[in-house]
Amino acid sequence: MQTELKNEQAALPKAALLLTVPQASDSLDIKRAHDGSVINDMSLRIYQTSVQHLPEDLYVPPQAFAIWLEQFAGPLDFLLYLVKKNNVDLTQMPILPITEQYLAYISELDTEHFELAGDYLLMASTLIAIKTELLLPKPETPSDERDPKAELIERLEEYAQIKVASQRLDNLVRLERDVFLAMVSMPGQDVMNAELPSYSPNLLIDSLFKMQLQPDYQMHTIKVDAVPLADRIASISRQLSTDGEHSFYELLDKTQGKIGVVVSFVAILELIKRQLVGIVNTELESHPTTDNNDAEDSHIKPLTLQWLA
Amino acid sequence: MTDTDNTKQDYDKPPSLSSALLSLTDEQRQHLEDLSKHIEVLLHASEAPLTATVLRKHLSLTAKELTQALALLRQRLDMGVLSLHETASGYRLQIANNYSALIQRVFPQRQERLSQALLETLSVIAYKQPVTRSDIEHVRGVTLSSNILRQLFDKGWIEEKGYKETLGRPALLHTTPQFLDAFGLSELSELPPMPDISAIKAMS
Amino acid sequence: MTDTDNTKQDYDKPPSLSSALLSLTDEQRQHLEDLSKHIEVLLHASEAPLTATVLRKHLSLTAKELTQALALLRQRLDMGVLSLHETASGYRLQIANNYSALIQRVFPQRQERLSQALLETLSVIAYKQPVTRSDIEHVRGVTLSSNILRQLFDKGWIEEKGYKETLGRPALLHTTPQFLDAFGLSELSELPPMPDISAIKAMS
Repeated sequence: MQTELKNEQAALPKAALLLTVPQASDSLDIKRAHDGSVINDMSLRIYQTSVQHLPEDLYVPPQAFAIWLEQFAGPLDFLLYLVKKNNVDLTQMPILPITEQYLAYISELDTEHFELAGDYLLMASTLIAIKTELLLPKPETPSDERDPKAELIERLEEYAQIKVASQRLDNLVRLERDVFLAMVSMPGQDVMNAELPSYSPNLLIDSLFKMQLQPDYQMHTIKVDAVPLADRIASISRQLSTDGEHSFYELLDKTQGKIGVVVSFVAILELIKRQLVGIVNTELESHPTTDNNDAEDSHIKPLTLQWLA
Repeated sequence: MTDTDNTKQDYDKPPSLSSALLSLTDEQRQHLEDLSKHIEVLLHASEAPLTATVLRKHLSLTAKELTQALALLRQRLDMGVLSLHETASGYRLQIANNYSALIQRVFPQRQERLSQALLETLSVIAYKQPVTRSDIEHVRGVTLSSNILRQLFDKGWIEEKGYKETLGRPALLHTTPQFLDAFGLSELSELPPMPDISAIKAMS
Repeated sequence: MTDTDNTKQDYDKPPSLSSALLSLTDEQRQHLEDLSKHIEVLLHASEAPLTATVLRKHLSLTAKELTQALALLRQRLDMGVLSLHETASGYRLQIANNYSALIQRVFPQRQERLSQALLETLSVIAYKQPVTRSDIEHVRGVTLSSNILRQLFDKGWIEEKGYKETLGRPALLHTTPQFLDAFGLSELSELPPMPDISAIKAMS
């Protein structure tokens, strides 16, 4: 139950933040509305500000707000709800009253938190645009532009379709909800462990770095990944954040050959791009290795990298 | 390949089982028994379902041996609590359906629930694939939280494959065979039908 | 309690098995058969090993019924590839030792490779212990798969000890001395220092 609620919140930040019921995070106090349980004595809050009165033509009983809190997945979902509540055909949607209701609702939001309600406000501006257009006299020559109302209805229809499809998907027999994999253990540790390698505790720290630095799945995936970039980024981050700074040369891991060096280099570039790592200017310092080298090398200045976070 | 023939018979005993095994000598039967045990071991030890091809390769089996050994395995599993299930990506062992209620009662934490936002996102990908992130945002009217995508990637239900040839070349998202496995589908065409628009209009 | 007496007999049939089951009526035997299947289901479904006490509680068994049902379960498992194994923390089902060569041949990577999801989970437990399941989910932002916890329990790297006094009294997870051994540490304070995650998160 608790886990489930957490997931819902994580998954629906917009909807969950928009309206908060007191102690929304405390699952003890919230009865699941779709269990049919009644929630009594609930004062309504929108972003910490308690709402004294609800928009007149949108009286929603307090129980419904708990449903709203948990069930609405965005402005389209909310609009669908309004259409349904007004008991009209989607295609015959009376855009003016619906827009009024939507805007009245949105206007209850505390201005301080408007930036959080971006998706809802975007929809509000679309509705206002449509409303304006409907109120203006029609141009005599038909324009090629698409009718914004028709477009909105199309989007609502498409969303409604997906919503129903997602419910159908959820009704399928699902692994780890309706049926379960059998789990068994491997043969005795002593038998299998014979060749168990020993692990470095740095694996743990690297995994945490990787968890935090993980790109948003927008990065291009590289097919052949003998030296995973994410691992290298994590490992270099660990070394630099622990020691403060390192020479560039030391950070290029040479144990995996050319590819290892290249991946290390790309990893460093990525970290510099994310402003986690900076370059320390060390132009005049003498580097121990340059002493034994010939003059040609001595003009290459040793490069030191610094952890900025 | 015979392994696709009995897709629909996961929980039934294959009809020709006994006749297929009747004419065997004791020695042949013992050999098959061993093979069926090896299959069971590999299915238990594997992190993912195993296809007929992989099983045959690792255990050096002929197609006929595999069929017979799987039949024997099903016969043996019938006496216990597991069932052999064939999914889009191969065979796996699962706890027989009639014990689900017991598991749900004793280990409620094993029951994974999915939020509406996640299900909607997954549905857009499943029904409209390939899609970009902004396609999903357009359909749902909500900015896509990276948490939802992360969960879907984490479960191995979606993957990035190819790019849309448009500004920024956004990655295209597809569902994976694991998605089919998890929802008990053998191919995408088995997805529940999308409701048609007229039904939607009537509904509202 | 009899369950601690035969700790060392995991692979032998308990000597008194047949005599204990001999005097039963068919109906009693059927009942025991069902109980033994329920035990098998729970062992297959549980992330952590199950103690005799927990099994008796969930299935409302008397001590005698448990002993008899476990004996029946052992008898049935003998025909397959699994064995009932009793450890200090309870019973679990594992693949019989004689199949270890087969597993190592087919899945040579099975033992060494630690998945990123497993490492992350382990790190959260190691650094933030004691933690509950939902603490881990909160930190990682994704639902925790039972399979990962099961692997960590199997390796003996984590254990359940105590409960959090909150809704549902979830079990608290800790790392074990075996965890320290596997990572070459002599005590928890030797873990590498935690990175300043918040700084990284804020910047990336």
